[in-house]
Amino acid sequence: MISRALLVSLALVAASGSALAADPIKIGVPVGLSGANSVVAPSVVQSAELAVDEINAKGGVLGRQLTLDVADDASGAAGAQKAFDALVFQKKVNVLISMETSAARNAGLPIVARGKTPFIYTSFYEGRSCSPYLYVNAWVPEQQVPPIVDYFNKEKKATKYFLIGSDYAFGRGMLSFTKAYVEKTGGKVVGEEYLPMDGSDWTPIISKLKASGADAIITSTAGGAPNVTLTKQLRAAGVSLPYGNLAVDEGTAKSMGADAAGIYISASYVTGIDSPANKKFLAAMSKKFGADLKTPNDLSVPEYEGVYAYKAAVEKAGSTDSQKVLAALSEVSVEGPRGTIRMDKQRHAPLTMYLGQVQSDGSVKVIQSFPNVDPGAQCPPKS
Amino acid sequence: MPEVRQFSQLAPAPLGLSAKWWMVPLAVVIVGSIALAPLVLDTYMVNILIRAFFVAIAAITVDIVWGYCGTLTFGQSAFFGIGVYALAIIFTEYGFGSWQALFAMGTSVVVAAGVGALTGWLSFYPGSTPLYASIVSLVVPIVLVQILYSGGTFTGSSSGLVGFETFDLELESWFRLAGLSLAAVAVVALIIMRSDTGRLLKALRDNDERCSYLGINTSRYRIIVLVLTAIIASLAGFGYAAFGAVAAPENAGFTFGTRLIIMVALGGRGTIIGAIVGALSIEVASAYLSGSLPYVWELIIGIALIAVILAFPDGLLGAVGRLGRGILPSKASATTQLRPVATADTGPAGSEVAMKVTGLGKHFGSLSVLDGVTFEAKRSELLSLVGPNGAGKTTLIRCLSDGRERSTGFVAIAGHAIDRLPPDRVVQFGLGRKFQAASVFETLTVAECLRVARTHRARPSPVSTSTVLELPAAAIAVVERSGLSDRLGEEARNLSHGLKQALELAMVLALEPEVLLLDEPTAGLTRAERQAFADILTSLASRDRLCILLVEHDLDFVREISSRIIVLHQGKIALDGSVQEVVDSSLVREIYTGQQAAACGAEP
Amino acid sequence: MTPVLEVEGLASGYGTSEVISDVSFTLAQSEVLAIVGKNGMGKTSLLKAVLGFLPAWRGNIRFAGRDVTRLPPHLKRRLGLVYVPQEHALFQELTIRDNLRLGLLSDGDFGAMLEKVGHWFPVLTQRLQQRAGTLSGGEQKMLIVARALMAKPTVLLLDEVTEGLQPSLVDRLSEVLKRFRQDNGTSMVVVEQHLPFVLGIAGNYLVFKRGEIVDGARVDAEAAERIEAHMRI
Amino acid sequence: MLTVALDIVTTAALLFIISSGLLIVFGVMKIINFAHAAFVTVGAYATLVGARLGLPWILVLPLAFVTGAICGALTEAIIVRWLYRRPLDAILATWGLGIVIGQIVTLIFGREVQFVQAPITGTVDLLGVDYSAYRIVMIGAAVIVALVFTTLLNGTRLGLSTRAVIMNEMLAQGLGVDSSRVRLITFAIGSGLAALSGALITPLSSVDPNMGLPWLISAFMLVMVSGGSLMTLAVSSLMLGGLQVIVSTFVNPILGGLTIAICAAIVLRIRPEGFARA
Repeated sequence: MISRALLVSLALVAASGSALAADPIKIGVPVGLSGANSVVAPSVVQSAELAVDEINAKGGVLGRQLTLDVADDASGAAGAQKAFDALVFQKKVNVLISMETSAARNAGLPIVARGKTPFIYTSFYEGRSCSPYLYVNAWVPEQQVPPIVDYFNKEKKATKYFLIGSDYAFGRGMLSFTKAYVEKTGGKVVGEEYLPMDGSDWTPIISKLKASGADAIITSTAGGAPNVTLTKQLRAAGVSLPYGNLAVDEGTAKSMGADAAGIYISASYVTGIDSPANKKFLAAMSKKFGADLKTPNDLSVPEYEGVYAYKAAVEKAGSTDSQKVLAALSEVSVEGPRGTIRMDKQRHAPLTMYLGQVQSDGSVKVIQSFPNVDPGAQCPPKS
Repeated sequence: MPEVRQFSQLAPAPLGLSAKWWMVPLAVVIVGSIALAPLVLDTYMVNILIRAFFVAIAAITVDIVWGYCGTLTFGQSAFFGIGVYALAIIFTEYGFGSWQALFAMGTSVVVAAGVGALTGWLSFYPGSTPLYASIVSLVVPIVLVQILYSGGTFTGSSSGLVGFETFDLELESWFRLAGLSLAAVAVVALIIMRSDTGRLLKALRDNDERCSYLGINTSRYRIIVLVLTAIIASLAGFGYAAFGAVAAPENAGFTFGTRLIIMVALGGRGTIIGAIVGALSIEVASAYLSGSLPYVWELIIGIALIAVILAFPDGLLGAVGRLGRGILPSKASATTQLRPVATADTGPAGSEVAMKVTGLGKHFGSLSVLDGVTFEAKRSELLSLVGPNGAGKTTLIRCLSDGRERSTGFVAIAGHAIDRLPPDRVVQFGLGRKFQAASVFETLTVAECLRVARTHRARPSPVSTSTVLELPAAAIAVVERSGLSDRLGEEARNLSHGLKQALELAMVLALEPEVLLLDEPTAGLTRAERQAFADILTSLASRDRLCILLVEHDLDFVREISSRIIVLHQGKIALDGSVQEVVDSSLVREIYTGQQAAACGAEP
Repeated sequence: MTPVLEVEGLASGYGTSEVISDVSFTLAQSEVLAIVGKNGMGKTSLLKAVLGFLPAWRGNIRFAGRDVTRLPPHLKRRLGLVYVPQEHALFQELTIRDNLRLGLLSDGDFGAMLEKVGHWFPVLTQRLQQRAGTLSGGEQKMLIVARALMAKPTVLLLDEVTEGLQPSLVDRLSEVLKRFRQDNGTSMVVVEQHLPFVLGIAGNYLVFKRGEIVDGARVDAEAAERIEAHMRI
Repeated sequence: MLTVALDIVTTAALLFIISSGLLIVFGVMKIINFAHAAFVTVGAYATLVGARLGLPWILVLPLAFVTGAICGALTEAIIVRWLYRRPLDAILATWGLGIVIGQIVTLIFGREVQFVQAPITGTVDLLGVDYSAYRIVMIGAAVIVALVFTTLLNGTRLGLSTRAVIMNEMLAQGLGVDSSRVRLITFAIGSGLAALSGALITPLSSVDPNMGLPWLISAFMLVMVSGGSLMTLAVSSLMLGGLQVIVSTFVNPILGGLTIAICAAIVLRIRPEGFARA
């Protein structure tokens, strides 16, 4: 204990001397190395590493180098509390930039508040998360759902929708918005069914779907297993309706192979985006990681841009002081693979959305793009 | 003023005495370190420990239910979760404030108690198995978590609840609050578990059947324990959420339940300290390790669990303890005084007919083990039940002592029809049953075993260990006669077979029964022990006017002591008469030396 | 020639209680040894100790010169030491056929043995598919004995086979056993209370009392009385 | 309506296949193997490897079975053997083993979801309802599993010895049956069966380190309720599985997910021997 005490006091000394240009700016990345998110987490970490390397190579921020502290949040609240504690209070990071489950994000928020640390959240989510310390540069339902529904309405003449989801916040959040939007655009929801997150037998739901006479499906399951089991079982049951999947990322779709063919996805990023920034980014990624490269996706690219957003904010603020940085974050904008991102809408960002369809070879073909879709009001006045 | 006999222990109790003085400084040290620690530790460690303290409280409840009462429970996490969500939901719905806080705490207690009672009712009933109790405890958290998931914004579903305002305390204060409540729970738990009540719980774990044949309603005790631990666990959860300001489904889940078990298993089940050590070390270690190497950490946990279960079933602390005991002299409980109680005058009181059996039958499907057994037994009668193997002797004993056993017929003990009542009720009519294989409480001392036997006469104290043990004269006689009186502080498992038999008899006599059922009490006893037994039984019949029904193979023994013999053959009474009649009966000779008895069905 | 079975100072028991104290006896090729004594005297425990169901606390057991004291029961059986228990000696739920099959180590020469069983106890082979539990007490004993004999034992340990049998059956049983012994030179240990049977089949007897051998001799004219004396209530 | 019927039968079939291994182990040694889920996972990954090696489906299944059987044999010899007198501890130890296997699988194959192409795809038309062909096949698979093990149990020497050990271990030993060997084999077969079921569900489910877990509780409950015989297991799979489908279809799937657990607990409370001898 005594020795720890010493260490602590030393650490404090170091902290107080943080004016020294020498010592680095610490970026904390709490992410689901284990649990539900562990599939996508590696790609997130990779893009964070690339961003940090690029920035450091160009002399860092305000002459200070950036360092990454990655911690596992086990994709859940309990793990997140530990991870955030470790990063905020032990590692004393200057900022948190990460993609996480809603549970983990929520669990982190009070700790972030206690530690007065900026938190850039880079994962799409069900929306309505509002904290002065939280910035979001990924999409919310208002941005993702309309492209699919509009397309189904127009091109597929769909009027009867069947919604399937995992019974958790994201699943229910997305589908309740979808339902509202479908009805708003004159369609009808003929069924809305949920399975527990660890559920793997969708049989009764699929039978209901087939009985419902729906002419389009929109699903929002937990990423990974449930997504796969549902898709496989839909295919096994010979369901061939227009199928919009709000929760499948490009990488998963790719590895699902034939089963995923024909699925419609709506994302703010697909590897097929034809822009210099994206080409440069992809090249840099494959150069840096070679064979170990995890396909960049809608969850990893925002992480990359998040780091740059922080860089911009710190430079604008001229320091790493939390309050100043938080103020700056809504004013700076980033030129990234997804285009120009500025988190100026109640700490959320307008995004260009892409409607894609999974091809039989697993690649995603962009069918239509919707520039600067507005996130809408994410911070409703507290009643 | 009844006379008081004082028995000195094998090992005088230096530790027993010393226990007093080192308690005080220890308490000072603990409280002191809890108070000072947050000044020394870094913020991170403090955060980790605060959560660990609350988890440790939950672990203690698991330890009590599993380690002490013997029910492997996966369900305590559910009660923890109830506390977490009671706070989170109420603060989210009604905001933070003193009445909300009280309301939340009340809710968590009430709900936890309710769910606990329901779980208990499901898990524990006459004839329920430990495995079944585990199954139920498994279902509870699973159901709860599904409810939370589908609860929408009310429960926050998978994202849990967050952002509600809660107690705004300094980190240090949180640390002290959590630390002291853990210490408090631990101390209370230790006191209760070391008290006479705690011993009773151990007795339930060691030998549930023996308990119910001592007139103890084991299910009721188990349910009470479950409800109390549920409440404690829910309050731990309440504190956990109050500090973390987050409610998440994991806090209530089955996985957390197993994690609690692992903590207790590693630390040492049946030792409160073990639970704390296990909980704190796992929580802290995981905080440092799981972040950097999540999978390897899980791997370590798994391997550790297997290793501990195989190598040290009673956990690391238990292993250390065993080592310790090797070095130190065995701790002896405070000296116990035996004091005879003024037993109800057994004179004219009570009907002369102590046991009445009519047309008793026991059938398994088509095969009937007992058929039309009818007899009466009076007080002071020493009735022996003999017959070749498989004649149904032990089955008969079971049917007399457990109302649910017999298929047909009527049984009355001391004038009370036993209907379909379970043993613990039948015993209260004045029946005592001694099993064939000595059935005592292996991990309890002799004195403790006897005290448990007195439960229904003298309620055990939840805080203290009484040093005086009141027993009926008959029981004391057995204790002295057998030499148990010199080994009152000895754990029953260390006794010889003969002494165990004597102890069980003494325990049964402590019930002050009117009817005494004995199943082959002399099997495997030395000649001397058998002689002693014979004398004890005869004096019980003559002096204490007990009605004794004895199942015995050893016919010499039977002839020696019986006042009357019933010969059972192929489930029917072949003969019921005096020792002479039986000895002279050719029928019995035939039954015993083999030939099929032509008239075996004959009723006397 | 060396005896088939030698038991030397064997002691054993349950938990802390010793029920067999320093028992010694030997069994010669094709000898039949009766162990008599009243119930609850540890006769059955003795057999269990010999077979290894009870651990030997002291002493040792030699089978055909080989030390088998620590050999587990199933290996003793494979050496030819076959046990006919007194209680729960049948698989009530299994058919007569399966019960018999379990008498052999493999189904190889089951057919051939079945014929032999047919000779010994025709009643069994007529009802092969019937569940053993449905047989009468007497028939069950026959099945048990038949199963034991199918194993072509070197030493047969019989625990109270005659218990509760009609005289006629007892005679049949003793006939079969005698014949089998003549044909195969099997040695037998019969734990018994049934005098006529003992006298009829045994060459020597031991009287067992509270875990010890208290008497023993050749089965001759006086044997009957001396045994009776021990058996009397 | 016919669809619901089909759902019930196919669900029951799946449950039966997955529970049978657990049942066989429980039947013989009265031990609950909480590593069962892990063995299911092992089977699925064996399938994955087999598929990657380009083995035909007909060879993949035995591969999965053997892999599981080997794991089972090791488990029995190293862990379970010492715990027959401590059934509750056996649950804990096997749970620990489940964690270990899960992590090892993760370390080897990574955490991400893997994919195995289904051998049979598409639907078949049954009386006007087109229904997942593979699920129909599962019915057959269940029947085969049932038949194979009934014949193994009733037709073979090993089965005879096994039944003997179940009914009266001591007598069996006296007749030369090596009961510890029987136990080892049984545990191996039970685990192999778990792995086989893992292989069989891959076309319907994802392959990931925790894929077995969701099935564990249901399997556990079904085994408890059916008390030890394959026959009653089939019955309880049909009854509880059917109930699950009905609740999922007409009430809601979340409640459906809980049906088996809750019903089993209640059935056992009312009737401790479950559906056995019912």
